[in-house]
Amino acid sequence: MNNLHVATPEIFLLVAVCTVLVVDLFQTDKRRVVTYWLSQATLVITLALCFGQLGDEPVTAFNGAYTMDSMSATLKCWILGIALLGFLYSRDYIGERDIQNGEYYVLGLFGVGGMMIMVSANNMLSIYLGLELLALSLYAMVALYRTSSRAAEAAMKYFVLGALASGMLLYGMSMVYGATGSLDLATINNIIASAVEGGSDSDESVYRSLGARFGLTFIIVGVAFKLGAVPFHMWLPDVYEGAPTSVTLYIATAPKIAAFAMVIRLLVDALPTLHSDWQQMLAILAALSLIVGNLVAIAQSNIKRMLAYSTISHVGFLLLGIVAGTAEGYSAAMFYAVTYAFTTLAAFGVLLAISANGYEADELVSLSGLARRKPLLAMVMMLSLISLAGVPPLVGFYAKLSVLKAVIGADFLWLAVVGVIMSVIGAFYYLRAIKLMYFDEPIADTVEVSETVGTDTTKDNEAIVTSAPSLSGPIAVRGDVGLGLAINGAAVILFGIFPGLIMAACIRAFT
Amino acid sequence: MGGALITAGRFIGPSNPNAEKNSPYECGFEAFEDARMKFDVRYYLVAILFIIFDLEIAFLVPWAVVLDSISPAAFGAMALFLFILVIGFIYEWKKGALEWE
Amino acid sequence: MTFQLFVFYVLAAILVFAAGRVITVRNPVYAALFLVLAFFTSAGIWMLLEAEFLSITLVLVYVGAVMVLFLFVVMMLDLNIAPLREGFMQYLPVGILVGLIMVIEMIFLITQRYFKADNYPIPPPSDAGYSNTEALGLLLYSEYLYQFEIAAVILLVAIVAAIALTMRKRPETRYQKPAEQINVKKEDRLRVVSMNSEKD
Amino acid sequence: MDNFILLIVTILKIILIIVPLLIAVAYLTLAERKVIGSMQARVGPNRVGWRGLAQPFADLFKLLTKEVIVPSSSSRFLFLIAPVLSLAPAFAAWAVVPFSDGLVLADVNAGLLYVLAMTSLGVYGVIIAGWASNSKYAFLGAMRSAAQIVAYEIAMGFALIGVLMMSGSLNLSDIVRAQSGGIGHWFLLPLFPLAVVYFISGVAETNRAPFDVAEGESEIVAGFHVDYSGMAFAVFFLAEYANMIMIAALTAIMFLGGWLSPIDGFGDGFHWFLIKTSLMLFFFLWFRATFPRYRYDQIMRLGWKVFIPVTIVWIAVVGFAIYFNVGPWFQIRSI
Repeated sequence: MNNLHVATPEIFLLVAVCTVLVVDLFQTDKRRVVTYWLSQATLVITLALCFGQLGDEPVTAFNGAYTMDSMSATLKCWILGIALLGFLYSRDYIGERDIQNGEYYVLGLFGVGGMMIMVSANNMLSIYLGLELLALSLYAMVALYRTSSRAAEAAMKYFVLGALASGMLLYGMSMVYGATGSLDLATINNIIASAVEGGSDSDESVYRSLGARFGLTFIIVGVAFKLGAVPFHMWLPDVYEGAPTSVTLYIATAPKIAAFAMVIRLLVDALPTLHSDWQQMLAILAALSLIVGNLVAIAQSNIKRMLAYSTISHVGFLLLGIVAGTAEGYSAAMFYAVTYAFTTLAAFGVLLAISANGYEADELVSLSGLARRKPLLAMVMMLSLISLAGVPPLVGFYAKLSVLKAVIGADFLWLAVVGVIMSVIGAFYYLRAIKLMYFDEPIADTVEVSETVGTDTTKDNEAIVTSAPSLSGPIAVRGDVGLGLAINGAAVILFGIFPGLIMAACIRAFT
Repeated sequence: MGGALITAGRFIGPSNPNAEKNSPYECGFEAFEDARMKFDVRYYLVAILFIIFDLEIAFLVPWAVVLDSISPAAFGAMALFLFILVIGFIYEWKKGALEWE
Repeated sequence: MTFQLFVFYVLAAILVFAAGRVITVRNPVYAALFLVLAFFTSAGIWMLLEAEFLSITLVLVYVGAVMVLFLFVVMMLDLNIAPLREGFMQYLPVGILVGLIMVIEMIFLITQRYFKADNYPIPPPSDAGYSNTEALGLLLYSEYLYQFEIAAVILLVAIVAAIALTMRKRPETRYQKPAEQINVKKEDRLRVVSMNSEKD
Repeated sequence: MDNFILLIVTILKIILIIVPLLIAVAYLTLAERKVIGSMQARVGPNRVGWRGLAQPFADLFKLLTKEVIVPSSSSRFLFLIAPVLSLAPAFAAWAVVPFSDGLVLADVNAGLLYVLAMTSLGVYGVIIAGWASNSKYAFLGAMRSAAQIVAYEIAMGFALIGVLMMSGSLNLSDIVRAQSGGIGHWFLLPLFPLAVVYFISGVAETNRAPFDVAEGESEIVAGFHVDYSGMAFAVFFLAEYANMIMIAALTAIMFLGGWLSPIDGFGDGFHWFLIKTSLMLFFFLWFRATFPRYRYDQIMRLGWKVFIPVTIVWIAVVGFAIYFNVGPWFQIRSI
């Protein structure tokens, strides 16, 4: 077994998760303090290991099933960092609720493992298994909030549609495998390239390129499901809304990076020869996602649903970079995925901070007067939303700019126009939320009881009824959470002003 | 063959059905509800765990067959595989998934 | 028509019939049982392809384990399927349309010369000593070690998830501890008191 | 035409296995009553025929002439098919059993897996019978029995993995051949824990005493059998005994060297297989006479918490021993 050492981060993570799992079993503390700190330590050490790999020469291991290249090393660092902050933000939220804390962290770590496997997969089978590992952890995490019937419903929807998407993806992969006889991405690329060159001269090459195209279609459908691109987006708003907010945070951030890597591995590494085929399909998906995501988001009153539709629209943007089909496009899309993930992380982090004391902040009105209740939270939320809307000088602006530039460079002017118009429309709902925070009065407690608790809390949220938190008073935020949020918000500004810090790595990944 | 036996039994044996005889056995009571009832979730859990262990066996079979011609890495891989699943087993045990009252 | 071909067609016919019944039959228990039949016949077809390990594993894992879980679920949940069927009828026209399009596409493709079965020579039957299981083992435990380990992790996640989602601690249930019961000593339970014998 | 002849020959062979098997089942019932009788200082059946030797046939005719009652609220087809489903795998597994060197219906490579798969199908007859009767007791019994079968099947599977590691082949004849060289080379010695686990799991799989809670008369009035009568019941009965013989035969093959003589090369042949199988069957009967019935939680505990850990540990031990050429394991495998 050569090159085993390049997989050190994964191996360490696996060993550490097993340790955490066993240690957790012997704990009596309901909040699982030890589990939490062990999980965080695991993430930090794995992050350090991945960080050490930055800039190393690309290597493959495990008979080519695993690759460590510039893209995988960079993306892993981001995934781990985001998961780290995500756990930090979630800690109080899940501690207060009837969620099994130990399992939450363990499954979260397993999900991180799945993402890392996806990111550095160099083989169809590794991609699929990594995806399944991630997905399985996510389904379970959504359902962990066992006393909430909404969470159970969301988990069910997520599971059924996710399984369908996995099935599609696997079907497509098996077709490609049938056409090429290989699971290795580079080999698939070579075989298809020669088959396409062979044209219609021999039956074999026609059969190969045709089979691969068939497979490609299914792969695109599967990938679109996982990304949540229109028209395969139906699960996304329901899951975002129904899942406990901490899990929504988890789903909405790091897995998007992993999904981006999956798209790159499947389409760019394995099937670049069929570029013209998938370009068309992705262009349609991107345009539809941009339109539907932004328009429907306006009509939402639930903030988690709003962010779900916002995700859909951002997936549209992300796809623009891939549609471009150039190295600049891919780097732009990578930049987009990473920055989107940590910007959304900040937004959900604020929601989790407001949600403390048993209150479930998932309606837009719960943001009212936030600036007066806790200026830090309002500030971070504002930065995040403005960045998502694409206002300079924040990071979201540069991300949008670079994908648009790439897509124009590839002669898809109409797509760029759709993108611009839609982001202008989209700015409306982000600004509405900001107005609520800065210009509206905090909702009075009595109103809150009748409006949010009365309508929104179904039979499942006993915690809310018992503690009845104040919704107009100041919000207490733990020191470490506040610090995390401040760093997160600062990153949104910092990388907006100096996008080159991330962009350099993204460009290096595709040269 | 079993089918033949039952058919034979039905032909040869007497057949005089009546309602009392044909109702399900209920210790002399009238059946007061449908027998299809909700069951303890534990039975599902047993079935799920069974699937997982069955898969484990399915993985062990090809390994055991080629045991003398595999590389040390493959041997170590199976050791790791079993180790991971033993952790799962410990988890089950500690969580009380194997307890029956 | 060779014997193999005949067997194949018989199995294929049963498979198609069973698969069809899975989605048309009213009672979910019957549907699950037809699914069992479908698995069984596909195992037979795989056997014809000399894939004996996969074929038997299909029976062992799917018929022997997965379908048992399915049966547990459908038997115990006592589903009321009438409303489900209404929805089914509602979407039936769309479903038929999509299915029809797919069938036409398939026919279009399969009748193309590229996909004709004649293009592919029948692989020679492997010699008697050849073991499918062995070949699979050699490949799985050399080339696909990494994937194999991921599979182990996925199984571990499945265990954790299944238990975390279904187990409920019920403090009111009383467990017996067999180990303690076995380890009881005579002294724990029995007290020998010496008494003076009494005489009437 | 060749195929046709082959088909006829195969059918003849199948009949040649099944008929003696049926006779064996018939006399096993008699043997059971006699053995248990003598253990309890009774005589057992002795009226029909010479010393009761015709008793099984009398039983058969009695069951044959009784009515097969189909409960009105049952699922008629499933109710009738269930006994057949429990019988079929019990017989099908015999296809790969080698009675003697070369004396086997289908000398397939994946014999051991096939046996494992067939054993796992036995649970269907039970589940379907329990559900189709639409009776509480039957359903309860069926579910209990299914959960129990399932738990012990894992232990059995692991135990067979040990055998597989020793023999390096899935072919049952090869497994027997790997044990040649006298009693010291049988797998019973190096795989002793697995052999014990396998056999006891086999007893639990067949729902025999002391693991017969599923048909515990005192609790749930015979479980899934409750609504069966006449021939339908007889077929269940047949399946149970055929399974017993199957388990006994497999234990003989896997751990006791099948047709091989205990002394190397001294009169190998079918008779040894027969003797070993009978010995194992005697154990079945002995258990029933000796042990009181286990409680259900004890059964599940034994299956999950004792047998599975034991087998996993022993597989690890055997694996290391074979791979690193330690102890007796290496010598056996190299033969």
